[in-house]
Amino acid sequence: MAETVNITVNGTQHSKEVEGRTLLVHFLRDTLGLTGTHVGCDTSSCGACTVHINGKAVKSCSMLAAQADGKSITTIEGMANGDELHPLQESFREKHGLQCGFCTPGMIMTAADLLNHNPNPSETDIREALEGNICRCTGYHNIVEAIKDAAEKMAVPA
Amino acid sequence: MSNKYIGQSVKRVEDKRFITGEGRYTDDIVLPRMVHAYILRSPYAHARIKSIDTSEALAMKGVVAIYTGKDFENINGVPCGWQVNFKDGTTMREPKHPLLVLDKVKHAGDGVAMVVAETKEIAADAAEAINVKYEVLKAVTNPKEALAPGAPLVHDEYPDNIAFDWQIGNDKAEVDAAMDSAHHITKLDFTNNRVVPNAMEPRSYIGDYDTAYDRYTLYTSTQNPHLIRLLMCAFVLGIPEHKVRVVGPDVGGGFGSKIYHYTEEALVTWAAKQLRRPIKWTSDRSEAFLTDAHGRDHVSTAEMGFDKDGHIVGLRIKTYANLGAYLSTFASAVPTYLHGTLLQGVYTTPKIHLDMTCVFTHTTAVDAYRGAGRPEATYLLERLMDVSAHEMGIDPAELRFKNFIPPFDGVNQAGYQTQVALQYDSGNYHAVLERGLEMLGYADFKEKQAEARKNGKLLGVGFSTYIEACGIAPSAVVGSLGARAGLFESAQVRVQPTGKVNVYTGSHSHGQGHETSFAQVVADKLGIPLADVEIIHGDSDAVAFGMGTYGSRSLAVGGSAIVKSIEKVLEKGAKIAAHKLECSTDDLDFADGKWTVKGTDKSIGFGDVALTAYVPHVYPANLEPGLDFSSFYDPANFTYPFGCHIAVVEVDAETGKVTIKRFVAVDDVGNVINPMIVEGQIHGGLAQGIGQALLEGVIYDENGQLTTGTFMDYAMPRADDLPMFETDRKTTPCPHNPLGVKGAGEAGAIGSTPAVVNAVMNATWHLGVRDLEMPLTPQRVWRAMNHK
Amino acid sequence: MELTGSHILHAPVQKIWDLILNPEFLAKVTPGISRLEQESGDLYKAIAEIKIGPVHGKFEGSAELTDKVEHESFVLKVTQNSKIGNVEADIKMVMKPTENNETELSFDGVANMSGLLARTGNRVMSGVANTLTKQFFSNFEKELLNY
Amino acid sequence: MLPNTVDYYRASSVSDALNVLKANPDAKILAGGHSLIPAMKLRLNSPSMVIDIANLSDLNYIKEEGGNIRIGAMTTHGQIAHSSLLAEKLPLFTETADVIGDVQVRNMGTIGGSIAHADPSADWPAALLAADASIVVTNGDETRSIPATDFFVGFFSTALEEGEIITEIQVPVPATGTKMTYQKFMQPASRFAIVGCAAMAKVENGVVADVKVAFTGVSDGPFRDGNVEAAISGKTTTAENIASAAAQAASDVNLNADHYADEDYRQHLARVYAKRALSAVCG
Repeated sequence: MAETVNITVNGTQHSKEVEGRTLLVHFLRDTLGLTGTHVGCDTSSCGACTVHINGKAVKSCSMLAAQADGKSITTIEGMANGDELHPLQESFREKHGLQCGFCTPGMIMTAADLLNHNPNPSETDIREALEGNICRCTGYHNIVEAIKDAAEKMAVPA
Repeated sequence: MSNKYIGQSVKRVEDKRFITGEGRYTDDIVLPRMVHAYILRSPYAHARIKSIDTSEALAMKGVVAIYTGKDFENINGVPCGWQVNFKDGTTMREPKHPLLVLDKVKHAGDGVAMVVAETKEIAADAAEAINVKYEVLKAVTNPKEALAPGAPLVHDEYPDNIAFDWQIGNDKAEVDAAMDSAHHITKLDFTNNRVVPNAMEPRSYIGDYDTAYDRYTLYTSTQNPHLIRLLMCAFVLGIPEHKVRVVGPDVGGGFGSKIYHYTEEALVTWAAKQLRRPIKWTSDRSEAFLTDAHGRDHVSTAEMGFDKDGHIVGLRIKTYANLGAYLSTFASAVPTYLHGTLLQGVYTTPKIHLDMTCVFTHTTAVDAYRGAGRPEATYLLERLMDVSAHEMGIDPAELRFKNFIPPFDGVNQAGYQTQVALQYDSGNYHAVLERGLEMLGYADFKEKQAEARKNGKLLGVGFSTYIEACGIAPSAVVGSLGARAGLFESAQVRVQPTGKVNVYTGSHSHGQGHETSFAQVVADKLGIPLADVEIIHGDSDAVAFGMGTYGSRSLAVGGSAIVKSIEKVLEKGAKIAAHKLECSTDDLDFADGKWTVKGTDKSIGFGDVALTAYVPHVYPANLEPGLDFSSFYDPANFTYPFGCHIAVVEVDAETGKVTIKRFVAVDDVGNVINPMIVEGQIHGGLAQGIGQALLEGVIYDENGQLTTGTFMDYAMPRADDLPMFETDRKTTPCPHNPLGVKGAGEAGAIGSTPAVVNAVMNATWHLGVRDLEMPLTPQRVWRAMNHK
Repeated sequence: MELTGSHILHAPVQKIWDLILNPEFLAKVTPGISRLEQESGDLYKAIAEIKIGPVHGKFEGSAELTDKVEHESFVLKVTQNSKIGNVEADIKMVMKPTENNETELSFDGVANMSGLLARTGNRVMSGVANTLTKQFFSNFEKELLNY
Repeated sequence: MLPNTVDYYRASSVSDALNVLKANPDAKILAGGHSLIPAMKLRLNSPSMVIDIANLSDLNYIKEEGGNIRIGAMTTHGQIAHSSLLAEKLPLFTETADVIGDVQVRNMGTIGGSIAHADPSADWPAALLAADASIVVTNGDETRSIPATDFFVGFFSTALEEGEIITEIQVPVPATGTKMTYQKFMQPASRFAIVGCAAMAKVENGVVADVKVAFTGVSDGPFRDGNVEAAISGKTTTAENIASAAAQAASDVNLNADHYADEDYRQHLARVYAKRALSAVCG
């Protein structure tokens, strides 16, 4: 049975028909063509599919598109402001917080959620916040550095 | 010539698309009229297919086609790329690895049918409706058990489950004699645990066929597009190579698992022509666990003998390597040429013998995983060194210093000839251990450890001084060892009329940052801005040829090919410049992007020369227009990075849980183009090596079911499992390639594993713990500490 | 997955033996089994529906009684297939009279799982085994009153 | 993998959800979905319909009323972890919520969904048992309050009857001076509890009173450990007393076993974690 959903993604309102079983991540990737959100597992373990719903990090592989009806979603594509990168995006690049880039969108979305409620996280805070995201390339060292760096940047008003 | 970029931590040019979500991985690609494939897999490890009924599935709305083993009866399976011979000279056994199984499934996850449908959901629904009747047979998963008389046979035609046996090193009798003379022998049984590479991007392929041009395109998450094209065209589908384009777009990590030619690549390519529609297949993670080639899985007994002064006199090893059900592309090379040849380590061991038996079992194929054979060799050596040190009452660092090969640079001193076929290029093993001990603060550490013990804390330190063979590989050498391909690399440097440069490399980046480090080399060698260089890789139509990226070979081999082409560009450029400047090429210096007449201020820039090459109005006679050169570089030798890794751990005395308190890594990877990227490579390798030591391990049950088949059961290192790493480097340049580089991709995964295990043993030695099977789960450590 | 358990049932061995060989009764007490149809002799077609926690699957297959030693023991062989994986179990059932003429029913066997069930179930398998055992005996006691 | 076909229904109220559930006995209630959707994706479970109640705002609250803390069933773990009311009055709940899954799971998963699912390794059941919580459920006609000790009846099973849903969790506000903790030994892959131990106690005149110790992960269902409680009740808070009480833990339960912890080791861990939890609340 098809469902009509009204979802705002990165500020744009979409009204689309979806199957009941369509997962949010597939709605974003296949219906809206926003392929920055990735699928890395099938057990809600890896966090590559992390997006924000109403400002909070969630795993878009573990919810139905229909559940997001009426909600506002931010994906990695919505993090930069035009050509101006989000401080986390900048810091991931500056601190070499990514290699293959596959887990990166999810990492950045999770980190953004952390910094939203903890603007000055410790190394332990950061590592714990990343509990739901797996990176196989970086050993996390530079991801931690990147998030620390972004926190510092965001603390100083531009 | 001054280097503006080489040696600098230039920020990666590829990052922009990854941090904004614009990376283009295979599953992100959508082609018009594309359909989706789903592969029905065997739930059993070993079973005969009695019947397959696809009628109900075929009738479902949206199903386009269903293929089974019958469709591939006359099509070859995927081949192994490396021929190894038995000790007696006969050829290894290479069973057919069919695209879909016709008669007997040989591991859980073996492909039985492929459904093609309008959507992935429909394909999955239809696969559920296929009715396969199996006769379930007994399975064997352990390599030693597979050799027992009466063990279930993986391939009925091979009555002992042996793929081949093999040996390397000194004459066995000489080694036995050396061991007999030893004052002390340390003997250990090892299991090098089977691990799953788990690149975060699951494998994904799109096959496409263009009727108008009779041309195939395969988009594939691979580490080596050209190799896939060659294997698929020549060995599997028998289609003409020049009619096939293979594209490896952005690839989300490989770690070896995306080197190999997989059945699904050939399936989607073949079916695209049958259906005249593009077909996409993307692996689920749980499928990846069953079908991506696994790593490691050795069972060994190893003995190291010492004289009364603590010098090694001999090393004797018997190993059983589990290759799984089929021979994957590099499978036969891993336990042999990539493993046996590294058993010299960094020590002067005079007599070495490895006796290897490679075995088929009802498990997923095993192939190269980050380090490939070298981590297994390092693990044996470095565990033996630490245990021997403890047993002989010698400090483990001291025992290493005593046995190190003395420093040699490969220029003024010759390379070091090992007992196991290789000649090391250059090395200074003392230097990395000295630096490691300094960073650790070893003397202070010992005091701290004694203090911790008093307070009931189990603090331990473990060492590992590793070496590896990278820059794979001199073609003649590997050819003589059975490789069915050359292992050179190609590069084309195409200078555009405006002086901007496109570089086409046969290397493939899937996280290593080629688009940056290769560009750094090009920009400096040509004296042009980094932004004027674009590195193009991963497309067989664009790049002349390529052997791909693995074995830490990209910069040493691929980078050297680029340098060769640049040299050709500069040589021709000098002729053009000389003509314009009305002098001889001998009168010219090239620096900072311009040719200058020696002793004058007369010069011409690279951009002017490039324009002249394409607008050859004032031009040397007999010189072709254009500035575009290709080269193939075949290395003279492997490269031999080395290093010292030190782990400090604390074991929870009550639970057995191991926490890594510090990790020190001093690596010598030769010259470094981009320190930031090299450091990142080391970090990632460390995480995987530590993962193998503490967290990761495949468990098959007695029926061959993979019971660690998801991220819920197979533990991957997460951010809170790891510390900040303390890294440093030493530099002993490679003497035989133009950049002096050795390779850094695998080092972390090779050195770290034994360091961690040694540290845990050091922490618990006084409780009687000597050796433990990896991963060192809390339960295992607790049991060992409590002798349960 | 190992399946072991034993329990005292308040009825003499003869009654227990007869009941357990009664497919209608066996279907009622075996967790998940919704129907047993005799195919031939001691071979039955079995339909099961298993609902345990996150897992809800419909199974189809056979159940067979072999190695029967009257009033003492037999082996129950169960094969169940489903879309999420297959189960094959071999369970030896032993009946022993107690002093007060009741029956100690014990069983010992293994259930082998394949497919997704095997791959995803490790974390909860021992719980499944314990639960199935408990259910079997509590169903048995309940049903015993009706026969 | 992808779920089988399923109808999605967004409930507008509790009674709406219950009516639809009655009419569709094969339907499943969808709260945060973090247990159900993963199972549906692997096709381990294929309900014909899901009834989404996550957005029912009248099931999302944390308040104190009449000596009780009342938490709406659709309150997320994240909301609980960040609740200042709970941090002050019932820190056991913030501490427990904070170690459930990961931040993304905590943002979506709900306390009601978790306890209805009754995973034997989930964190909430231990906390609910130690806090003497009651679970309020309704079938539309009748509302009943079930003590946690009666609610969790075993392996993935609860006292919820067909056609009932959870609306609220009630916890008596602990007496002033009560200490509480949740200590968890994690399975490194799934991050579920191999052993989770929740404890509450009050020390009066150096003597342990009102002690409650509950476990999750250890057995096929969560349980209060009466042996430990009895052994420490009325005793002074010496390390010896705590150790000997903890040594009673998980003595007469069916022990779970998996790759990460067999029966012996799990029992040992239960005792270690009982000691750690008691040390935290008896200090």
